[in-house]
Amino acid sequence: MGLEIGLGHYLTVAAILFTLGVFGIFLNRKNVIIILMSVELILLAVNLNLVAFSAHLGDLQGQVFALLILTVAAAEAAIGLAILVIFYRNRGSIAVDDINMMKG
Amino acid sequence: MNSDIVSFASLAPAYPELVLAVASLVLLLVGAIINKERVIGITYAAIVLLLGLAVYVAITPSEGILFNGVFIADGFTRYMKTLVLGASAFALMLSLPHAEENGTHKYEYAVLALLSTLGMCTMVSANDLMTLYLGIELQSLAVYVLAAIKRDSGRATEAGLKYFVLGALSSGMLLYGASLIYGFTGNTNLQLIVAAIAIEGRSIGLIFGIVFLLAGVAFKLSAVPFHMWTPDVYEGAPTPVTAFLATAPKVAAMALLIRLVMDALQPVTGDWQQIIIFLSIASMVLAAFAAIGQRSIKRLVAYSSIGHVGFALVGLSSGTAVGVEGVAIYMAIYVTMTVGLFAFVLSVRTDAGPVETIDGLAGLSRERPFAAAIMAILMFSLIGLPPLAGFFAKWHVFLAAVEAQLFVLAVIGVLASAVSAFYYLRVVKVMYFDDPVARFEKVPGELTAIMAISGFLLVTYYFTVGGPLASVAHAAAGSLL
Amino acid sequence: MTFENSILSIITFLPLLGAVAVLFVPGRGGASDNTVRSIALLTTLVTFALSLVMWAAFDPSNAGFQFVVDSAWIGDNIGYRVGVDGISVLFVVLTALLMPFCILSSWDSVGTRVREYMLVFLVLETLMLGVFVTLDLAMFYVFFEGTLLPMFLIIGIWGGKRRIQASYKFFFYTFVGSVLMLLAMMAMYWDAGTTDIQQLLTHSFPTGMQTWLWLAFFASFAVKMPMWPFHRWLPEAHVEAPTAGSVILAAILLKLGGYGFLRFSLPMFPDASAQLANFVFILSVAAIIVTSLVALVQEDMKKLIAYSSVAHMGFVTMGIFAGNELGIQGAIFQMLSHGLISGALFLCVGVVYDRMHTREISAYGGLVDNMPRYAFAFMVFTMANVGLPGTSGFVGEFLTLIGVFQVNTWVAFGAAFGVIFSAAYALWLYRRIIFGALTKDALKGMLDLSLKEKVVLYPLIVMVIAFGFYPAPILDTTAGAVEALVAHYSSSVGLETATVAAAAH
Amino acid sequence: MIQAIVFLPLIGALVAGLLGRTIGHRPSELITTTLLLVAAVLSWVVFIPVAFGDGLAGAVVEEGGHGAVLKVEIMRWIQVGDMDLRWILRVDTLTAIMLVVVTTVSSLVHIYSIGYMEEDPHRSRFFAYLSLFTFAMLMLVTADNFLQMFFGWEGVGLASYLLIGFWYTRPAANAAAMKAFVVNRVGDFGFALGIFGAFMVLGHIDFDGAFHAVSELGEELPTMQFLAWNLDAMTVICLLLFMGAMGKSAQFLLHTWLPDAMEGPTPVSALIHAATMVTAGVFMVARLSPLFETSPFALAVVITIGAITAFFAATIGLVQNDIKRVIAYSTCSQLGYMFVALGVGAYSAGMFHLFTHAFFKALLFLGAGSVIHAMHHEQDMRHMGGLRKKIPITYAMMMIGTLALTGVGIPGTSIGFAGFFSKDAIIESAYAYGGTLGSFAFWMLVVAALFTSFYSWRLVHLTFHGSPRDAQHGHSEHPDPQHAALETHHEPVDDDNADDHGHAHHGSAYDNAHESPAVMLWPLYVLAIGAVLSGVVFYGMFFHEVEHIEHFFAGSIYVDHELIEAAHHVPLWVKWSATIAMILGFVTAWFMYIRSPETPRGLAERNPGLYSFLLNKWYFDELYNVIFVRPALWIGRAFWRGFDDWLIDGKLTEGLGRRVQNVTSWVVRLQSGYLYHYAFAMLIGVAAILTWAIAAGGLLQ
Amino acid sequence: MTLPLFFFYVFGTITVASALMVIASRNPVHSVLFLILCFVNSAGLFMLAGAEFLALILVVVYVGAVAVLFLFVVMMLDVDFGSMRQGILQYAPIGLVVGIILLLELLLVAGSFVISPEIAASPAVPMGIGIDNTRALGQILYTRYIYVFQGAGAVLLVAMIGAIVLTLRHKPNVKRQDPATQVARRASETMEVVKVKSGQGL
Repeated sequence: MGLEIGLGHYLTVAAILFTLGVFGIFLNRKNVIIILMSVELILLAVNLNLVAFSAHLGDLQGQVFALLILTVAAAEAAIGLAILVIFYRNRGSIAVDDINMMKG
Repeated sequence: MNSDIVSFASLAPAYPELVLAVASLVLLLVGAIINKERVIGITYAAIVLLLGLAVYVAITPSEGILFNGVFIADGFTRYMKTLVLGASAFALMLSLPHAEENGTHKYEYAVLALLSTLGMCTMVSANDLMTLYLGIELQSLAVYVLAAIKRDSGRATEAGLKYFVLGALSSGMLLYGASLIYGFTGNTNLQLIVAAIAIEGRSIGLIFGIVFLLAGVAFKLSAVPFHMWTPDVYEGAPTPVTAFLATAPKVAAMALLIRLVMDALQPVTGDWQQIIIFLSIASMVLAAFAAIGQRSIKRLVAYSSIGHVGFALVGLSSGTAVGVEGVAIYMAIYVTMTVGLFAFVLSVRTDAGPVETIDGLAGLSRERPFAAAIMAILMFSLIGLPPLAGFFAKWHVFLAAVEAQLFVLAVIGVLASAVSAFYYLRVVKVMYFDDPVARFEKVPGELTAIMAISGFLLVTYYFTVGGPLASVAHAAAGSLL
Repeated sequence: MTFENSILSIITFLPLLGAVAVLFVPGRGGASDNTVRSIALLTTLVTFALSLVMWAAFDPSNAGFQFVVDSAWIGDNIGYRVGVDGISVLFVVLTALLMPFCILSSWDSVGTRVREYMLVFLVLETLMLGVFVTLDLAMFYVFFEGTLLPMFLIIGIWGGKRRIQASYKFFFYTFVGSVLMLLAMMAMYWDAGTTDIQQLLTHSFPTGMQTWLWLAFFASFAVKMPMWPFHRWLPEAHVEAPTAGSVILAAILLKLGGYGFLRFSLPMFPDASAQLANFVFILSVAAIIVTSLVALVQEDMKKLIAYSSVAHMGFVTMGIFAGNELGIQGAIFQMLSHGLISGALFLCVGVVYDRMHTREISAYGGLVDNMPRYAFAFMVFTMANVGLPGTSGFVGEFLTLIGVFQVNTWVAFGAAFGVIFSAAYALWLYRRIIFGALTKDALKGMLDLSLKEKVVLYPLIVMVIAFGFYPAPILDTTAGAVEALVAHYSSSVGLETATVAAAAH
Repeated sequence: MIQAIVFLPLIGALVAGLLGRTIGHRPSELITTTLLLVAAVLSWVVFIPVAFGDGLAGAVVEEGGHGAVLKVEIMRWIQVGDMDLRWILRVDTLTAIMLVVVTTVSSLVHIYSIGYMEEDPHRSRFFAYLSLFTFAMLMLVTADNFLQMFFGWEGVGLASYLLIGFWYTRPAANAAAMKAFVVNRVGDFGFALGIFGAFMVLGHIDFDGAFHAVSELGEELPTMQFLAWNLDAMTVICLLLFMGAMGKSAQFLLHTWLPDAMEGPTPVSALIHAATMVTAGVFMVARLSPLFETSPFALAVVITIGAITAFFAATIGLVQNDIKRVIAYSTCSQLGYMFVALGVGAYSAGMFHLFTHAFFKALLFLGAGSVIHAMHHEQDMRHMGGLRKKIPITYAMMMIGTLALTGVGIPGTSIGFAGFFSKDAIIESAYAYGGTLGSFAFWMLVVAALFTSFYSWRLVHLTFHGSPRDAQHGHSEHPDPQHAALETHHEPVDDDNADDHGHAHHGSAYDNAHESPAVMLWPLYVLAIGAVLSGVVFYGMFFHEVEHIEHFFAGSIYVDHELIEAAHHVPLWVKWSATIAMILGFVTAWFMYIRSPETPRGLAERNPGLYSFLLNKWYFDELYNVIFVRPALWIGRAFWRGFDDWLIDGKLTEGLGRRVQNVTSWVVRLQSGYLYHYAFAMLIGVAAILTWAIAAGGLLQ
Repeated sequence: MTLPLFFFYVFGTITVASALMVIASRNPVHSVLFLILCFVNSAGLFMLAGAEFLALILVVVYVGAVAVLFLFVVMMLDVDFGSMRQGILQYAPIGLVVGIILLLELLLVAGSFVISPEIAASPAVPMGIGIDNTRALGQILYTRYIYVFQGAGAVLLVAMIGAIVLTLRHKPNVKRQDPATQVARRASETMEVVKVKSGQGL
């Protein structure tokens, strides 16, 4: 392990975050909101990746991309929460196990 | 950094997008202002606009790379955009009858559809990982909303939620892949990526990036194993919305995928080819089997569309221009069939409301012979039986696969299509061989018209559109490579 | 638009035009139904007349394709190409000939959904004609496979009790077979760069590839023929189909397989055909012997005839793969003649079915008392089915047997058992239905042939006998093309003309 | 003229068959009969110059041909590649003989039938069939190629089928008709293969071409691969062809159909199953004598089969009770004689017997028909007896027939009935052939002659002599062992008697017995003349001197000079052997049925096994039922239920369907509806692809 | 260990740990709070990488808006979290296995980074030397990436419309503006002159 902050460091943190985000989605039975937060974690991981690459390459594209992602993620969160709200209004629950009207 | 936009005219290749953006804003405003009773006019305006744009795109040869390389317009995008715009227009038409019941009577519906279409056009024209992502998100977010637009329906909201959650996960994967590709090639522009890969060669990061990226796109295409949302969302969402998301977004995603793999990932064809083959086989086989167990028409359609994506991917698997041509033709025919299919689904109603199960169609051929006949044609076409258009679609993609010597893929494909015949035939069987159990309502005129157009095109494909379409698709594929 | 380049297209698509006309007949119910029937009949009759004109204009001395139209259409791989040669021309005539009979035979017996019925039949006619006239590989598949669709509906909608199983079985057997052929066709296009059959006929495929292509085509044609043991769909489809459906199925659709073998397998994959001929022989002989025995124990008239069709198709495949002129000419003749005979037999079954609504053999007996004319007609067709000399059934059987004898005596020996068994099951059927004392009350009121039935059956009697005594019109028409085919096949396989296989002294 | 002979019967058949109901029965009868009479006259016009003049009018000796032949081409038939088949009427001496036999007997039978079938409601159909048969038979004998012969061959089979099953309401008649057709088809199976072989080896399918090819074969005979063996080609071909002859001529192993064919009306039996059709096999072998002569082995088989048939059929004839069956077995036996003659190379002798046999056997059958007619369709001889007084003319005719059949005559002189000349010629030829086979054939034929004499006289005695034994005359109380045996074995004859003219309705059949009308008797007279004179008149042409024979046949058959010479110089005991056997038979029959009528019963009781063995026709029907019919049905059922239904349908097709359903339900369960499952599926998908990319993509190097 | 590295480890460890708590904690409110913690620390990581603008945006937009939105919704839905079923982790083992495989594979990538000097030498959009991060971004965002920028606007528009169309409810007894009716108002409908006789009410 070198004394400088390497790209690998960032990528590792991002990979762990990404994996945790994915875990959060499919290991969660309780609450859809947690899933939405997991998505945010995934996006954060991606942003970390992009920023790290951007810094490493000395290229701004990655940061622009990350900026875009931040914007979109905000929009996504808004819509996700909106859907969640109307789902709750209809069903009175946001337990993941209850989102099971359609299957087969 | 200077902009390459020197005059308004130099924006010509992006006119459709600009018009869509402006129009959606205008319609939003108009919708907010005008009387409640007249908001349906917004939808009509949107349809006219989309059709007009489709025609405009089809006949105007303005091509080029704009906005410092993030946007591309060429023959391929023209073909795909025409398809996307047309499909959106027809899908919107399907929202007109029984709008109140489906929750599609709000003017926001049309505006969101327009914005979604804008996203699709962006996807088609994407020449940069950023525009690619932007397009996908714009399209998806609008459709998430549309899926849940019947907000007091438990099923619609569940569909919206499922679609949203899984869609978000898939965008996450796509982005992760995009970030890896960016990192390992140093670029987000597709052309520059090609150049970089040509220098760099394959690397694990790049391949992983491709895998994640393709997984994200595969989700939009609903290719197995990223298809799980499809049946539930198709079933839960209001039918016109299902029609919308089963047609135009698929075309856009396919266009995006083609652009991505044929253009940006050209140097690592061997790698993505295997992924596509996997997706293709998995989709064809799983859909064929799963659909047999379905009782609901819409779920059946969902699996059917999964299967058809698999078939379309057979063409792409070849990684050749012939394959792209095949996919282009396939998508056109697929859209025609799907629009017809949803027109049918919307048109079959009894006193108790829309018929949702296959068994509910029993004896339809006696009371609504026209609708039943169109449906039978659609089913046979979806099987891929000649002389209907569905056959020619399969012909083109399998031809490409055989030419690429992907014999195993081709054999699995045709066998899957044989299995899939099983469930399509069941619909015909129920309509024609079984005795009626209920009285069916009269079919609204616009649906009859759409069914008639769809049926006519499918039946007379070989004589009417087949030749021209093939040459257009040929040109489109040619312009890509 | 000259006669030369338009006649085939007109013949092929005229029924489609009729179908469109049928579609737009106004009104519902009795009067419009009659209009529909008349339109259908008229269309098929005109088509038949045109096909005769075409036959008359056909030059048998020319071994190549005639009335050829060749234009590119979809992309560069599917074209509109039509033409007939000696092998296909008569199938066109046969198809056109049988359609009016089918329409007539269902005039009264089909009372529900008449419009759809006639529509489907007319579409089917176009598709069948298309198979025989097309000279484009892809279009061949289009027509070949397209026939599935109307037939599926015919069995499923107008069929008997177990029609759904039957239609499904029919569909899946044939569909699975043909999709493999589709892939083979694509591979052929890939190798040869064209879907033009005329060019493909001169293209020589690599030997290793030939075997695969051959097998894929075989999968389709063997099911279609059907060859044993791929025949299982046929008895059920026949049993459940309405009379006209059975007629078309037996008379034309089964022939598509044989035609396919002649058009593709033999000339395009000669090496594979030569290698796999023994395989075909084994299946053919098995078909002839086994299905004949199975026919012997049937209790359902149509099933018996269906099994007999399988056995007769065994002669066809055997003759084709004998690869000599006798065998192939015989096979073609056998197909044409079987088209007449089996069609006629199903029409005969239809006659009594319309009166009694049962196909159980045991429900009949002693019909000759009340129905002497019917008994006579049935006798002629039974004897033709048995292959009695002097009927068209004999010529084909004889030629295929003598052709195959020169290639493989085992096969001829085995197949000749068919001569015995066919007599057994056919006469056993005839005896149980027509002969015996008329004791069943239900049968006592049965009327002899009506005028329509006479119009349908009598011409067939005349043809069956006439071609038995004077098969020259058919054999002369096919001679040139078959000669060329055999020459091509022999030179490809490297055989000397296989007339004398007698070993050296 | 030839065309007229052949096609007039066809015209008659078409008129009577298609228009019969329109024009009525009587006109149908008259038209067909008249047309046949014309044909018969024309046949004699053709024949007389051949027999007594200077040969066939208009015949030419073609280059490379085989003697004087008259050919008339009708039209083309099948022309494919090297095969050129045409419809050609070919007339040479052999044909001329057959023409005469066929048309004469046929026309007489037509006439006879006018009387015999008087009460039948389907008379015009009957006459149509008869004429159709005649046409087919004429096509057979005038065939110029194998296939045309095969056409006639099958044509007569068809007509025979139709005529046997003429009384279609009787199950036994239908069964017999079918049996006749199918068994004949077994023979045709061989015939057809023989034709194929001949065409392949000789390269020609017309007779002249084939004969020419045979004559050019030389010493080295070709071999051919037949089934697993490489065999002498000519032997294979001849044996296969002979199989056809065996079927048609009801030879041993393929004979079972002939006795059953007696279910048909009696005139049919006379025409088809005595005079003409059954002799087609003999004709065929004679016609193909150049082929058969190349294969000694095939000829040996012909002799063996012929001799066995002659003996075997005669043994069965000894105990039969149905008057027609006795004659049928007699026919079978006589055909055996003919084949022996052909086999030993005395083709002319075989044809001679065919010629004479046609007359006297037709006579016997028609006579028997007259008896049956008189007895109101009673056929069981045990119910007859003493009819001599009731029907004296019939009795006389039957006597003539019997004398001719048994071969009464004085050896060494030209005195004798027709059968005497022809039968003796055969027996002598067999002896002259020599060797083990010759001796075997000779002794079999002599014993058969004894049996022939016995059963013929038994027939006469039971029918005409003694006292009446019908129902009113002791039917009920006679505990006849023969009858007992009969009941246990279900003779079909018995069932049929119940069918139509059961004697119970008529009171005593004997009392009501009456002589037949003139229209039935006149044919008998004509045939009787033939039965008496045909031997003595034609002996010279058929057998007497080799040069004479050669001249007469003009190359249409192979003539073995040495054999015929040798046959004329056999020892005296040989010449007398047949006569002695005949006398022995007569005496035994007289003793057993006139002198001491209890003896047969005693014999039967002492040898029950032998008796049932003979009465049941050596159990051939039962045997065939067990080894052919039942296995065929069993296999059919096994393949239907077992292969088609169970394996293909149940296990494969529908089994596959069930597999698909299983897979489907499994796949559908995957779609659980839970978000986390869906997400997990996506994750697994990505992980799997990644892993695969690492593993297969070689990314870790 | 240099100071930046030290901070990297601090921020990185807290980021990962709080991310774990986001998905592991039982109370969604806690989850949201951990998410905020996670974001803040990530901002630190961004800062370490030189992406100052993004780091600030992350804090402002995410912590300030998105996370608070989450918190808001969690509170608003008023779910009785106590009665909520515990996640039955029956698939946890296999999920864990698959997840760990995925993680290992991703880490594989992290360790394998190489880039050829040609590409490294010529970045497509080089970071301006001497200008700060925010300015550099600003220079390209409205020129080079105008399309993307406008597109992002469209996305936000969609989010706005979507959120409104889905959640906005017209409660009957709440006064709200309706532009259409307001514009369509006429004087004649709005005012009525009534003569009130004295002593009587309306």
